[in-house]
Amino acid sequence: MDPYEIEFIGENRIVSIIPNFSHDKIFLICGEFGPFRAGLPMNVPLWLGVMLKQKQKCRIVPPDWMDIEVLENIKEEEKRSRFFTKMPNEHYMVEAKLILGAAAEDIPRASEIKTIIKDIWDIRMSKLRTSMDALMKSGGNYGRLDHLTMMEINSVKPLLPEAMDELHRIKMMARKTMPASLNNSTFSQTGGSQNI
Amino acid sequence: MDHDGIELSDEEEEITAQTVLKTLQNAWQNERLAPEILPHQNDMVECMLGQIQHMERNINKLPKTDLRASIHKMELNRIKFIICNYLKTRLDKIEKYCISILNDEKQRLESGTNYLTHSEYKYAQEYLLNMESHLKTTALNQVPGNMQTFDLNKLVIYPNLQSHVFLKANETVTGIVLEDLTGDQDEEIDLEEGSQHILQYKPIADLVKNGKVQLV
Amino acid sequence: MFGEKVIELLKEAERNRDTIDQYNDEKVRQIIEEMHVLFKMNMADANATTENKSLWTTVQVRHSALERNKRCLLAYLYSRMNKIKTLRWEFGSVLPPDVRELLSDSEYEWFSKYSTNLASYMRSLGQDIGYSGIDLTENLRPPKSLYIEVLCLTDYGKLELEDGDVILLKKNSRHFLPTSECQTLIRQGILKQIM
Amino acid sequence: MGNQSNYLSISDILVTNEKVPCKFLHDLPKMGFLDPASTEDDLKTGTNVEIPLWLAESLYSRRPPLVSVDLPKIYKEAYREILNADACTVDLHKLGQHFYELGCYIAKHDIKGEVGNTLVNTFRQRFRMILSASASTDSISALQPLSDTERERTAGAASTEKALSTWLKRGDCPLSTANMVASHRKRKRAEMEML
Repeated sequence: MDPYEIEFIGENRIVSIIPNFSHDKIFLICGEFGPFRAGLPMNVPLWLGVMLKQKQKCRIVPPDWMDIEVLENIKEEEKRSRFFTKMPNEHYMVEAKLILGAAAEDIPRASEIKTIIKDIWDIRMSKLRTSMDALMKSGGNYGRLDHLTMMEINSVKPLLPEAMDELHRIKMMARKTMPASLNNSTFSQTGGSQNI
Repeated sequence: MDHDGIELSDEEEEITAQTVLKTLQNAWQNERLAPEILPHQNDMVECMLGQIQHMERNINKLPKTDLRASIHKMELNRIKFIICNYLKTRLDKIEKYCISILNDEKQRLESGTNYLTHSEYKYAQEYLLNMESHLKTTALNQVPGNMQTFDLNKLVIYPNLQSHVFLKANETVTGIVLEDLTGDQDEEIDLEEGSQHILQYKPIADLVKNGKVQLV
Repeated sequence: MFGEKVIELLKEAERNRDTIDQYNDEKVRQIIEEMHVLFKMNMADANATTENKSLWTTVQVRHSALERNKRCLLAYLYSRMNKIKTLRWEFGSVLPPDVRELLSDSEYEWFSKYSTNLASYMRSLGQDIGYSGIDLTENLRPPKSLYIEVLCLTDYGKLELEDGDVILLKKNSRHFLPTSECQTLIRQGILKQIM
Repeated sequence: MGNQSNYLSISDILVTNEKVPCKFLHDLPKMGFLDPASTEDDLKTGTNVEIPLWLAESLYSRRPPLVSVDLPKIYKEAYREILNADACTVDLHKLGQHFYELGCYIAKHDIKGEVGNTLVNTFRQRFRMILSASASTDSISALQPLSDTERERTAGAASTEKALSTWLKRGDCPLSTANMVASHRKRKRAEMEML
């Protein structure tokens, strides 16, 4: 999948907005949202929040975790831990990118927040590279990856799964002396005149 | 524009459009990430198409500049993307693994556990016929007599079920056996609810099909 | 050495993965010719095996070479078939003349059959619930906005929109259009999205 | 079996086209041309000659085998020792473009059964070369010592990396011309300019 497809999946997450208009409930296929009351917070899917923001119909309420102090803690924890720590949100990078992209003015200290999130992302990405190498060295047939978000998992495709596939293939061949699977295998077994 | 509770022909209980959409989205994601073709979800697709149709009629009644109209249109575009991409992904697999899918499907049809929809099955058969006729006219009919056979057993391409996939467990499943190729000790692992893993597709193929795990 | 021409053909196909080259009629003909020569030699030698037993192995070696040539030839055609499929998805059911030219006659026939099969599959989608089909060559990217600004790259002509409006697409003209109605033209390189 | 070794796979055909050293165990009438050093019609027992793997396999699989297959030098003990000590120092592009794929086929001709382990060790050790090459700024020199599939894998990783960084930097992704359409346009333009 490409990053925009992962983003698409992440866009279904619910965020809180404050509309500047009033309207009845709206019945979408993915659920009902509203009623919209000007000035009162309400929940909508991220894609809708961004769309309304672009039309200047709302402010986006910063998610709880989009806060310098919370993020500093996450960053420290991520640095300290050998493993991947649990992120506040399964699509944190998608949410950060979309909200900070469309509604930076709604988020206090947006540019600092952006930097910290990018730092966390970078720490995790470099951890990911180290763990890939470790995984291939240790056994290369299985790995547990708790707390990695979908975007992060996607960043090791196709490299990691393909390398594991290839290693498996080599092991298979190395284990048993494989039968000739070249273009003439049926012929070589029968070898009778009917083939000529 | 209320449309809660759609009835699916063969289901006894009513399920909401919201649930159908969620199911379809998971099916799309699995189809994209699984090496083999998965059982079709035609009920879900048709149900969503019905919803889209219904919604489009309603949108047309709204003034063009109405905010609601844009919101609904955007949602419909999102759903159309899932449906198109899902069906296209299946077509790609049907073309690539045509011979092996048709072989498997013939057996599944006998037991009534078909993976392809009727249209997909027809498409696959026609695709293979076209392929045969093209290879015959261009090459096989012109080579020496004993080289002319269109040999399905050689031309067949199988999906690589040994390929590695990422998954998240929707519920706890114990005792997944991982083959150990270098030693003789097969390893057994448990998939706890919410945990994520990378491993071979084959031992978890059934779990994908019955929804106990989600590919990611 | 056996089967060398056919390898050149395959290397050629591998080199340009994003384009399709002219069908190499001449080389295909030579390869088939080579196969007939090998076959004739085998017929002659197979008849002589009663006097000279060791000729039998020679016959078998040539047979392997024949199989090898067949495999390579089919692989060449098959890799082109895959590219021709892509042409259908990207250019649509009508190919520009300069692309059409690159296919052999029977490849073009395969293209048409593929296109027909695909069209009838797409038409069947949703038929049970009153749809007239779904075009799977659309909606290929996750949707982002309902309207986009586009620049027209060629003199295309008139385009009728779903709401009945007709617009004229000429080179370098700019338009603000519903995404759903111009995505195919963008993929075909007639329009370009301006960000 | 995976996709790599299917009948129609061009990459498998190219791998099986690699030459391997063989010794002929029987006379082969009229096959003298297989030995470039010989002017005789027939190929004599005991001749050592390099032939493509597909042919070698077919001759080897006869009962009794018509050839014995020797290991290409990269799989022999001297190189195995180097590879097992530090596989990352070896230039596989120069010494074995299809190192792993050919190795999988050739492993059974290694009486000691050590080629298999060397392949596994080499693959594991060199994985980090792919990792660093895909992130390297000096990609040309990082790519140089890699085998064909290692290069392909690096290219795959680099394109994921690129897609991700584009996504991180940019807002929405503009819809774009389909790949083959764009490549054909480009080629056509280049051809026009040459006229």
